[in-house]
Amino acid sequence: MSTESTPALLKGAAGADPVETDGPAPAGPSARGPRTRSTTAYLRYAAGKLAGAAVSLFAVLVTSFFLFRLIPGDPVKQMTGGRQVSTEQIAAMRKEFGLDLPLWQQFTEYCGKALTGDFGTSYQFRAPVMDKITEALPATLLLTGTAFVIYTVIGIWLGARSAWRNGSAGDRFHTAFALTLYSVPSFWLGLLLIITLSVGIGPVPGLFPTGGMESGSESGFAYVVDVAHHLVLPVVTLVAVEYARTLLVMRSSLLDEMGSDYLTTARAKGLRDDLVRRRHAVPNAMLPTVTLLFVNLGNTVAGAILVETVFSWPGLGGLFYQALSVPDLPLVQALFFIFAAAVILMNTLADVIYPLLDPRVGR
Amino acid sequence: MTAVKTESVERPEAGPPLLDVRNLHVTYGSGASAVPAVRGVDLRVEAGRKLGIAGESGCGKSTLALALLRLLPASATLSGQILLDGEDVLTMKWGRLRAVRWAGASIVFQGAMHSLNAVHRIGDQIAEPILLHGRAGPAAARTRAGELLEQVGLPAARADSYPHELSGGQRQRVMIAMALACDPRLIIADEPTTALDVMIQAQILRLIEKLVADQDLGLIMISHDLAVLSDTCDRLAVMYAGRVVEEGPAEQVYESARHPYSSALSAAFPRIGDLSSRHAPRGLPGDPPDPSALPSGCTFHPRCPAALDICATEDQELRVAGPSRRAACVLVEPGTAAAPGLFGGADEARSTS
Amino acid sequence: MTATTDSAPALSPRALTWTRRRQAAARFWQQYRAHRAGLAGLTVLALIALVALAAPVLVGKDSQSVTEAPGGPLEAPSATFPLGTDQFGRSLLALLVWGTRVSLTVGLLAAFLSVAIGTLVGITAGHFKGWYGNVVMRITDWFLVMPTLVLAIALATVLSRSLWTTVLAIGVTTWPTTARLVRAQTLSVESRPYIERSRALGGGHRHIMSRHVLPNVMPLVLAQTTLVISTAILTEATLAFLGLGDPTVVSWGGLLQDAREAGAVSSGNWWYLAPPGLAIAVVALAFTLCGRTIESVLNPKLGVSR
Amino acid sequence: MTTTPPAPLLSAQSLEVAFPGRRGAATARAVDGVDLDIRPGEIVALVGESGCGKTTLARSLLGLVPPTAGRVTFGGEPLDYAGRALKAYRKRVQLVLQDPSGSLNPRHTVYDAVAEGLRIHGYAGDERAAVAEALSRAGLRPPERFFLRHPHELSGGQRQRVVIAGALVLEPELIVADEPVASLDASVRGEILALLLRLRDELGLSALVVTHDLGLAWNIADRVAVMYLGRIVETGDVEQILTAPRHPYTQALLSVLPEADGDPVILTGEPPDPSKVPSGCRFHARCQVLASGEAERAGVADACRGQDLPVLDGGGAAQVACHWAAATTQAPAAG
Repeated sequence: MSTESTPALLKGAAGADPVETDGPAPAGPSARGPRTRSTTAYLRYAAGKLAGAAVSLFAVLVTSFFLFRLIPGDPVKQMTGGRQVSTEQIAAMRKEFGLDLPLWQQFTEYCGKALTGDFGTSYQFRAPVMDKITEALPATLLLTGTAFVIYTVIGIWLGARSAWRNGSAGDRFHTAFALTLYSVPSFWLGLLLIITLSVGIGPVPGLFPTGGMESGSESGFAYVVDVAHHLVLPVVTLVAVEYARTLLVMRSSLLDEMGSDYLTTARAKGLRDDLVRRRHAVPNAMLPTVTLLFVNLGNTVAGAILVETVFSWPGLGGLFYQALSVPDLPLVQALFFIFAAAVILMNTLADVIYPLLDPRVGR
Repeated sequence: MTAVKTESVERPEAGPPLLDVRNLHVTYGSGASAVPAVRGVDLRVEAGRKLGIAGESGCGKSTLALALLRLLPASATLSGQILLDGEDVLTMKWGRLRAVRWAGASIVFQGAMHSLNAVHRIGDQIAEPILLHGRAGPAAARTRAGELLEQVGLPAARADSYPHELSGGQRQRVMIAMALACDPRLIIADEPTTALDVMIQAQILRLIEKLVADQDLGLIMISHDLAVLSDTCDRLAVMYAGRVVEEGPAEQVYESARHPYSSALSAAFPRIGDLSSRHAPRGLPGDPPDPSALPSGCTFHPRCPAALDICATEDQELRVAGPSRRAACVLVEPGTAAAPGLFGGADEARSTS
Repeated sequence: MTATTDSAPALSPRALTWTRRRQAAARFWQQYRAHRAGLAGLTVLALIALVALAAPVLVGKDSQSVTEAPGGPLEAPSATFPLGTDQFGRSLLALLVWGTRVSLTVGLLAAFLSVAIGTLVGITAGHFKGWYGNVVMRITDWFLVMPTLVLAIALATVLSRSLWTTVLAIGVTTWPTTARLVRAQTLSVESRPYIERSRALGGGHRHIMSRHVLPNVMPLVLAQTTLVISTAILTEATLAFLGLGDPTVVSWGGLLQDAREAGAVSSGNWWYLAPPGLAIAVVALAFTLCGRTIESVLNPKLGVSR
Repeated sequence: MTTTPPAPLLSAQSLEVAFPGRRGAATARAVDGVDLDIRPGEIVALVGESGCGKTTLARSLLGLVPPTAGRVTFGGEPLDYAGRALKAYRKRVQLVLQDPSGSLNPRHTVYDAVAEGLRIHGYAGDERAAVAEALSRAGLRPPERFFLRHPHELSGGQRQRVVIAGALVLEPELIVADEPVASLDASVRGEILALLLRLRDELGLSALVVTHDLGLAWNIADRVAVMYLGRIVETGDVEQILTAPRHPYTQALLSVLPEADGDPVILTGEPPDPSKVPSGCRFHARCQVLASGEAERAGVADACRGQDLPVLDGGGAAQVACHWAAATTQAPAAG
């Protein structure tokens, strides 16, 4: 979805190419101060980015509060699930969840508590929202983290190979294959995998569990193996639908570099072809890709909602799906905030780290 | 296509010349869409001599530069001979070719901004070929990189800079330092001063001249600027549509060209103070030909102010046009006086349109 | 260099414009045809569009009805029902054909909405670089960090269940990508000398945006549209799968949800599950292929990026 | 050519353009006090190295960059930066840029490119005839053959002719050409320059040609102004300035030309930085006359280092902004 992830930084660098013959001179070597000055410039830049992230986080907090108030229906009625309850009981519940207060007061309270990490009490589970989230977080991190590492490695490796052999049969195959998987709905792929590999078709027995994260009876090393066993299908699903993006970006940024003069210089120096690629082309092409990686990581957390739902994975995504159907406002709000915060955090991290990787920018 | 043999012209030294290019052809693509970029070029450079190659866009001069070390893309086919120290570059094995690159001959590319890798420090980029060709260990290579930087007039401390932290002139100096890294005997400078200011250009040219003289290197300098080449080089070859159309001592080619094209090109660079060029810019009608659609006969004939009927049909080969001079024009008879006054005064032939 | 454009000497400016457009279109098609993947995508799309248009004729209006279902529940594929039946006994093939309409409609409308907003925002933000551009890009960035799917789910939850909600939810959440792309392209166009020439000729904001920027971002926008369509189709299926689609219409995502609820997974009824997902993938892939081809034809330098 | 100077057509008076520095860097004074007149039918060459402010000066004369101080007058009227007046001004003054491939929209045909000005200014007459006329004036004949071509189907020289035709179609009084031939092949340059000269002769068009190339100034200009670090340091008739330069900077520029006689004076150091204009004479840090001690002998070395020079007036007379030149020659130099 957000394949266009190159930060403004990059564009600035490209735009600042001193093509103009005249006008305000590009900061020449004489203008470049000692390292201390460039360090302060970088710190100022990073501080700016962090401040921007803080503003974004606050905006998300506001959105998370108001957006879900628009859901039609009374949450308390939903909670009681149609049972007969007295008006007193309803009033008591309203008071319990702070729904008796005017909206703006609910809002300030929400914001104040959110700052301390308190997102209220879940309607559904009658437990602190944060407890539910910390319970589910490890599962999500395990799933997305594993998938992220695998699709990043595959994507970059295949992307670089494809670009270097641009137009070859291998390139065409990998691009076509990646595009096809990219077009497949992740939940459908998950369901198919469950049918073929967990349920089993005809004589083929199920190889993997249909869902969940553990069988519940193991401990020690066996537990690790059990979790890994449960992990295989969800990870395969996530990797299959996600690696295409990394591959395509890596491929196109390496293609951009391939006509570059500095590669001719490297060849003229007598470098072997694979050294030209490894030492010169790939490091340059990696720069835009690195940014994408961070953005991917942020997005995968939210993107795992479907996979977690399909595989009954006890993570944040599954929790979100459950909470939505109630709707369990405090939980939905908090999860929405966390999903968005993950993206913001990763984007900011990419912005802050980028200048450290690319000597042309920021320092 | 048989080109005139180079043997007869001059040969003061006994050994083979540093570089001897014989009947070099370069064609991009193949079949119906083949584009001839270089069409039979003979060149030779002796150690310590400087050869200038002049020409305009599309004349094949940059292709020629890259062809000398077989750096052209795979779509290019080469034929002929490129004898570097007597060894043919075109028939070398890959390993041998890589060993010859930079150590036998190195290149100073045009537009140094893009020819340097933006994410590596310049010291590392200079040291890279030294390490690669096994000339020194890592520490010694770094020291050598610093020395080379000082040799081209930059402080050794600059080795820690990145290319974007340098000005255009400084980057070109880095390119030169890099070209010297493996003590090659031949340096190919492809438009080394294009896009630089006149003052910086003068600095860089001075530097190149000094280094070439000090180390007795051979130099091939490629440029569109005939005036600069005539000032810097010993001999000059003027290229047009993939061929050398005139060749000879630099000063003579610039001052009294025998080929109408060189003559026009030289007139396009006005001498300040020369009243005949005051308020009278000189040029040629038309444009340099597209290599994929070359005119018949002499490729220059559509733009030639002195063209005869025969020029449209008959290809002209290089012929002797004076002592150690050659030109490819039907009007050139061996021994005739120089320049048939084609561009003497204001004339009306130039205003086309 | 030698073009065959020597025109008859007496054409009016308007006629000249049309001649030029015809030539451009012909040239475009000429180059498009050379890309096999793009051609395949286009063929698939044409077929599917035909199916969607002819759905009433092909399978009949009543095939969606639960009460007048022709078969028994969850039948396996047979001659009568080539893809079997659902839990109500309706022909899955017929439902699949009907679903085409929803997927295409939602995909096209949502993509159109998204790209229209994105292009407008992108061009103006790139052209007016002052406070307007800054504010607009801040808003865009803020939308961009919202996890698209989560926001779309939230919107679909908040609003009443209908096709229009789905269109709106997708359109509103996917435009920032287009806006960023278009803005970047606008900035690059605006830095070209011909913009300065146009300004020096006296061209105002409107002139520059409509005569120079827009024609130069159109190829990108066109390619982006087809890519957004495929995203939109996927997102529509996702929302329907999560039960957030319009419950009154049959869509591919909805079929998958039905299949899951009917226990198709645990009973291994792959014929219920496979076809709708395959249909989604094929359509999404076809649009992606067309988009990439358009991109590489109209902007060869951009190459097949993405 | 400058016997009784007629009123200038375009005139800059004490013009200054400054760009605020990025990220706390010092302000760049790109144009730092310039007087410059261009009279009807005159071709003036503005010469200098990159970063000297010549392009910024040209842009601000066209109203593309607003001046920080000073003013621009056209036909005696101060330039009005309000929308409509500026638009009317831009009909009378045209810009020709260095890179003809970049200054044509790749998606517009030649016809569209040339007609653009007419459309912007709501031309009421026969658009087609006007476009054809401009194209043939610019040397593209027969014009109909070029109407439907796109820029990529033309050669560099032809593109520049299209740009010039696009300027001519509005029948301007002045053309500002920024490095008009710098990106063209040497053999093609002459034809384009000859075209500019012919337009002056036939239409009485004035031109300001911004260039780094002194040979170009010799080829076509009547008057030359040499710019260094935001100021004009020497100006006057081309023959006089280029054959007998008095400013050390002009002397150095001429001496490094390949065909120049005598030893080249190669200035050391990097091109000047407009965000750090030195005090005194702005050239003193690189001045070969000061460095060789000649200025000391003439007794002006202290002035060179500490005393700013007045702005040269924009008229036609030969002037030089140099303490040493003023002290060593009898000619009535400015200051």
